[in-house]
Amino acid sequence: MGEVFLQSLITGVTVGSAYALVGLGFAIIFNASDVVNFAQGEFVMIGAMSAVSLLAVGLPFVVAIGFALLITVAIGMMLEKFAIEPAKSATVVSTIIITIGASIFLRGAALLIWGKNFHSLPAFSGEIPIHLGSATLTPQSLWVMGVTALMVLLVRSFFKRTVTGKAILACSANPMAASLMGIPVRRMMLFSYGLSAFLGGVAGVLIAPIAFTSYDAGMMLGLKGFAAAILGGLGNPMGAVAGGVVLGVLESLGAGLISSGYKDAIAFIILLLVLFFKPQGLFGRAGSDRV
Amino acid sequence: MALFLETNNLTKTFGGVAAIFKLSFAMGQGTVFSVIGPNGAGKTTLFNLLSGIYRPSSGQIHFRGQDLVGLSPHEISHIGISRTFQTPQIFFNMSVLENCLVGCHRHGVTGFVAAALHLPRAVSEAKRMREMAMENLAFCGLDHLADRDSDALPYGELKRLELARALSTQPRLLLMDEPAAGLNDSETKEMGALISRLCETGVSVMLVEHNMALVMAISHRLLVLNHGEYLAEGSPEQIQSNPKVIEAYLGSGDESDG
Amino acid sequence: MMNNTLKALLSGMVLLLSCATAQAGSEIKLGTFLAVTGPASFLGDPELKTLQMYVEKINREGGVNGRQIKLFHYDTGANPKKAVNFVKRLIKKDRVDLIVGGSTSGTTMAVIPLVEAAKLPFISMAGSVKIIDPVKKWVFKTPHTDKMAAQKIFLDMNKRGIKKVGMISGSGGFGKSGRGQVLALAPEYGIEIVADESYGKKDTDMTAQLSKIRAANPEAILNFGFGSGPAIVTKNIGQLGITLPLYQSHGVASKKYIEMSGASAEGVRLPAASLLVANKLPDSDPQKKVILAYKTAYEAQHGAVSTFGGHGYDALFLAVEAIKRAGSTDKEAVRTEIEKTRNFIGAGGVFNMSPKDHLGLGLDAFKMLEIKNGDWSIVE
Amino acid sequence: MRRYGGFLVLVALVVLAPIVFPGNYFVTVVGVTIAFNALIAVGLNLLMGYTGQISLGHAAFFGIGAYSSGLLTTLMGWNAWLALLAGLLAAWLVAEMIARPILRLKGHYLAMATLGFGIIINILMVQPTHITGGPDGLADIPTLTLFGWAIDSDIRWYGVATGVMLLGVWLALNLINSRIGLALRAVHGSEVGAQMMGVDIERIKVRVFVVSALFAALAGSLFAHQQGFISPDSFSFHFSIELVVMVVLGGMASTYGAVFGAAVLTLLPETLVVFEEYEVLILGAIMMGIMIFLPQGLWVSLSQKVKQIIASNRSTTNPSAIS
Repeated sequence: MGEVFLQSLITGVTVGSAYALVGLGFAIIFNASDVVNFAQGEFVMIGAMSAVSLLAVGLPFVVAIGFALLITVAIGMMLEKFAIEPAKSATVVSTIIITIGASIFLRGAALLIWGKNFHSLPAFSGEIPIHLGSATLTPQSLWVMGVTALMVLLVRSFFKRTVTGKAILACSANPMAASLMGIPVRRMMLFSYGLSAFLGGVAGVLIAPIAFTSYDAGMMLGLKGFAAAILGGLGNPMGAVAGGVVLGVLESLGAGLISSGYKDAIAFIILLLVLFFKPQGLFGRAGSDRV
Repeated sequence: MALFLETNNLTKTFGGVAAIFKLSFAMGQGTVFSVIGPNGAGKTTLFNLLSGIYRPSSGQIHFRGQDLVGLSPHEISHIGISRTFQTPQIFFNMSVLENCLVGCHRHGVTGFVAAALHLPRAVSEAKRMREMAMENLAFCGLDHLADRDSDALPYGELKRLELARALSTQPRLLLMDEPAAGLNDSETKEMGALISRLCETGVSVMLVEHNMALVMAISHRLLVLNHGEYLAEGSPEQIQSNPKVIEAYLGSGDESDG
Repeated sequence: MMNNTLKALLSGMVLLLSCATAQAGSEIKLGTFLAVTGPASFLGDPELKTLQMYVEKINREGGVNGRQIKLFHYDTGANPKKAVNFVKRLIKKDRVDLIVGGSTSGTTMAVIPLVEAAKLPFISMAGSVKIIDPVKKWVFKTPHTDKMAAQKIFLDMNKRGIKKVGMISGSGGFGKSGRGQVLALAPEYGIEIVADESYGKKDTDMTAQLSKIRAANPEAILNFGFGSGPAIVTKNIGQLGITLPLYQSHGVASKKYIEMSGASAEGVRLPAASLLVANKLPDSDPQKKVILAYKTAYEAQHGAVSTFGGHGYDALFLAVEAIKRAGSTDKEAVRTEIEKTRNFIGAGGVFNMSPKDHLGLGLDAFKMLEIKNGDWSIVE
Repeated sequence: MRRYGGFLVLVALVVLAPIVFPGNYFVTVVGVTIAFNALIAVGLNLLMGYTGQISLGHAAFFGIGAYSSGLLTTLMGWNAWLALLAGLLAAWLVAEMIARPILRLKGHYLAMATLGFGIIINILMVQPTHITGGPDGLADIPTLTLFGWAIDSDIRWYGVATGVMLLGVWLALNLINSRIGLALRAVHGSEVGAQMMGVDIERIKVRVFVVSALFAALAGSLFAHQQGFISPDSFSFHFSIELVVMVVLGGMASTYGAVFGAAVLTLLPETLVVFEEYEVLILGAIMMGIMIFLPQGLWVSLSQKVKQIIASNRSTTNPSAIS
């Protein structure tokens, strides 16, 4: 059983890293605009699919990935510009519908552009597994974990240390005051969507060599990312990262140790229990109801 | 005979900081009782404790002999305490009359089944409530606006609407949090007159208000809080001449309204 | 005034309608509902392309019994609820003469009561054995059943002396149904299922399940599923360094699977129709000519052929042949003729229908294939 | 009387449709689906539109109704009506059990929790294959009989489905125009305000959640008998989303809007089939477009327009009519 446990843990952290990146994207957009962006998963798909296409055209690997991420960022910004901004005063439910509409739209567009086939990217540095006792992990898993950790650190110091990062935080805390202080709120929003899309794209490129990609690959990852963001406490970027890893490990351990058929149910039951007993998520700040 | 409203060593802390500390006071029936104090004195916290939105960290609240601690806001409403808010908590998705009708909620018994089946008793109850709500709107001078959408009302009328709505619960005690905030001079006068008339009809009023002219004009008794603690209590005249109170107000330094 | 306009309009409509019905007599209305998009699009997509390609070809060459075929198609997205309404639409609105289609077992099972009630011949392209067992008067199907696949796999295991099998299956309809057959049939072949794991539709990694299977010490691993799942399973097995023989089902019978799985696919065995190995068949094989023709025609237009498109080919031509023999589109006559199909050489095998067998394929319709050097090869 | 004018129009539409278009596919077949969807949407609207509590998991209750009916009639041989009642009871129990903890959550947390609940219920339909038939579904569910009269044709189902739908609309209208309805809307307007008015918000949220679950379960039971076959795909996350879209598309807090939204969203894919592969793209574009440009929803926005036009007509033709 120890072997199964270790292997499940490794798998869980790998998959969880991808959830974490998607969840981080959720948190950034939520922080900037109070919108839960259900199209976040589509960024993952677009990043991966663009990379596949560009690679097929004959671009060198790194260049292809670079351009794929650029495309994803552009689409993220377009989403803000053409769908979120015009609906400025929309309620929670309306924005949920808008972003779900956007995700369906992007999926439809991907279907037309890329067709229905599964695609894969080559692993970044070969497929020779690394042995850890009786368990193994692929070099790609290391890439996933490593790049995720790097992204998380970069995002963290971005918000802590750069002027732009602080400006975005100010916009989320109080957009009115921020705009009075001369912060271009609109541009900051655009930037946030671009950043989220970028993280989604990175997740897509990282995970594609492991899990393949297709026009409808974004949906499930989007849901898991949302769950990660909620589990960690919405609006808490580092919480979302932790939530993603926790979710991945839960699923994987559920599959390895309890029942693979019910692993998603197990993950969601635990998520519900967390919400019931800690309604602000694991790492969320308890909001005080001021009247 | 039990006192109308009294608190005993009432304390509320947030993360170790006491917003209200060992507060004991009593309020008599049929009076306008004002709670004043510098910003951060704990006035709104006190209201939230009395109306059941917060649960005290320790201490007791008794209303007409009944312990209020642990009751939820709607239960406290059923006992006969209602309140208005600093920023009006109007149901902006409803008309003026409908807002008031919600105030009548506690007088009704119609449940889901009777309502859905449109039973005769539900119909007659609705009619009765409508009359009651209209009366209260008239009392606050809003009856001509009954069918307006509430989100179309100017601020002064929203304040009165919230009062009319609170009256529809037929409270014995009405907690009013800054009823004059945001009102101009003539509106403030009207509001003061309204509160006085209200008190004459037998509703006791507890008031938190920054407009001292209004407070002094209509209050029977005042309670002064400072940093969540009891500072002084007495008639408007006594309080105005109380050196401790003057010091608290002047010494607090930041009297900017918030 | 108003009345007159209305009357004119109405009479115009009646006229139009009668024209439409008169014309309807001259063309054969073929209805189909396929999962062209959604999770089973890799089934529905080649099926529809095959149907469209051959309907056009038949029409170009003069039609069936001199009548053109008109294809009515709706995309179910593999959703049974949609399938029910679309089949009602085919029956009531489009008034089709017969129906082929239903890429997935779910959509097929959902519409069976409708076609039975409408007394309309229906040839399904879905895998589950439940569709034709027990036999339903109006329902036929073309693909090999999951039961046959399980049997074929077990026979091969028996030959290799494998007794303990670890199973992993997809949680979709195909995987679940296959899993049921495997569990039910294993004892007959003296095989013990020592592990029974599953994975979800969009899962990205199955190493947790596989290491659990490994811990159960099987002699082979069997995977029932389609889509990206089996490819991930195959890769993960390679990654975990598991060297046990791996069996896949006919659900992965397309080149895409080999491409996606990479090196780990070497040595994987699966039962599949001859279509995949058309070039490698001996010339004596009766199917060879038919399959090669289909393969060439399909690949000229749409890229690599899969056995799923073949199910569409078989359904269409079973129907066409039956209409030819019946000399009309009379429903009862067509149904009887489909049931009388003998020695029909299709993409999936040689069909011999009977009132007791509405599939008409034997186990020999399956070839046991092994992946060698990135290509299919026939296991003798 | 004025209050029910709209209802009479709806009844007239429902009754006249099959008379004007006898045997029309869009009336007798799609109409039944519309009626079921409308019934669920009207119930969900009580929760979402009026009370302001989002649910991304209502397909689960639809499924609980359907599977209760399906399983009890096929496996246990129960009478279909008894099974239907059992389905309602099951939905009631489940709703009652989860409502209290779930409805303590707000906004996106509530969305996530209901979504998770829906997914869990769906997994419970997929996994125990030996009971539920798994993803292949449950077949041979008998149809309903009413006073010895089998409901076995499209037009009969049209009658039953639309009849139940109209009953649901009538109940919802009554509820909304009552003391309870006011309290529900008050919760939406300001929870703390509603509490101070003596509304037990926790209890009333649970009640309305249960009511909306019962609407969905009733539709589910009827759906199972009408289709004769059910499978988990019909009760997935996607359907939950569709239901929310129906409510929002029509216009939140409008019962007719919910019916309208259900009709539009059911008819849309039927009419979009001609666009084939563009269908998905167009559906997404329509959802975004309506929410961006008509945030009140189609029905509410349109009916406001119509009212404005009528009002301006009146004011030009008969100025004295304004009081």
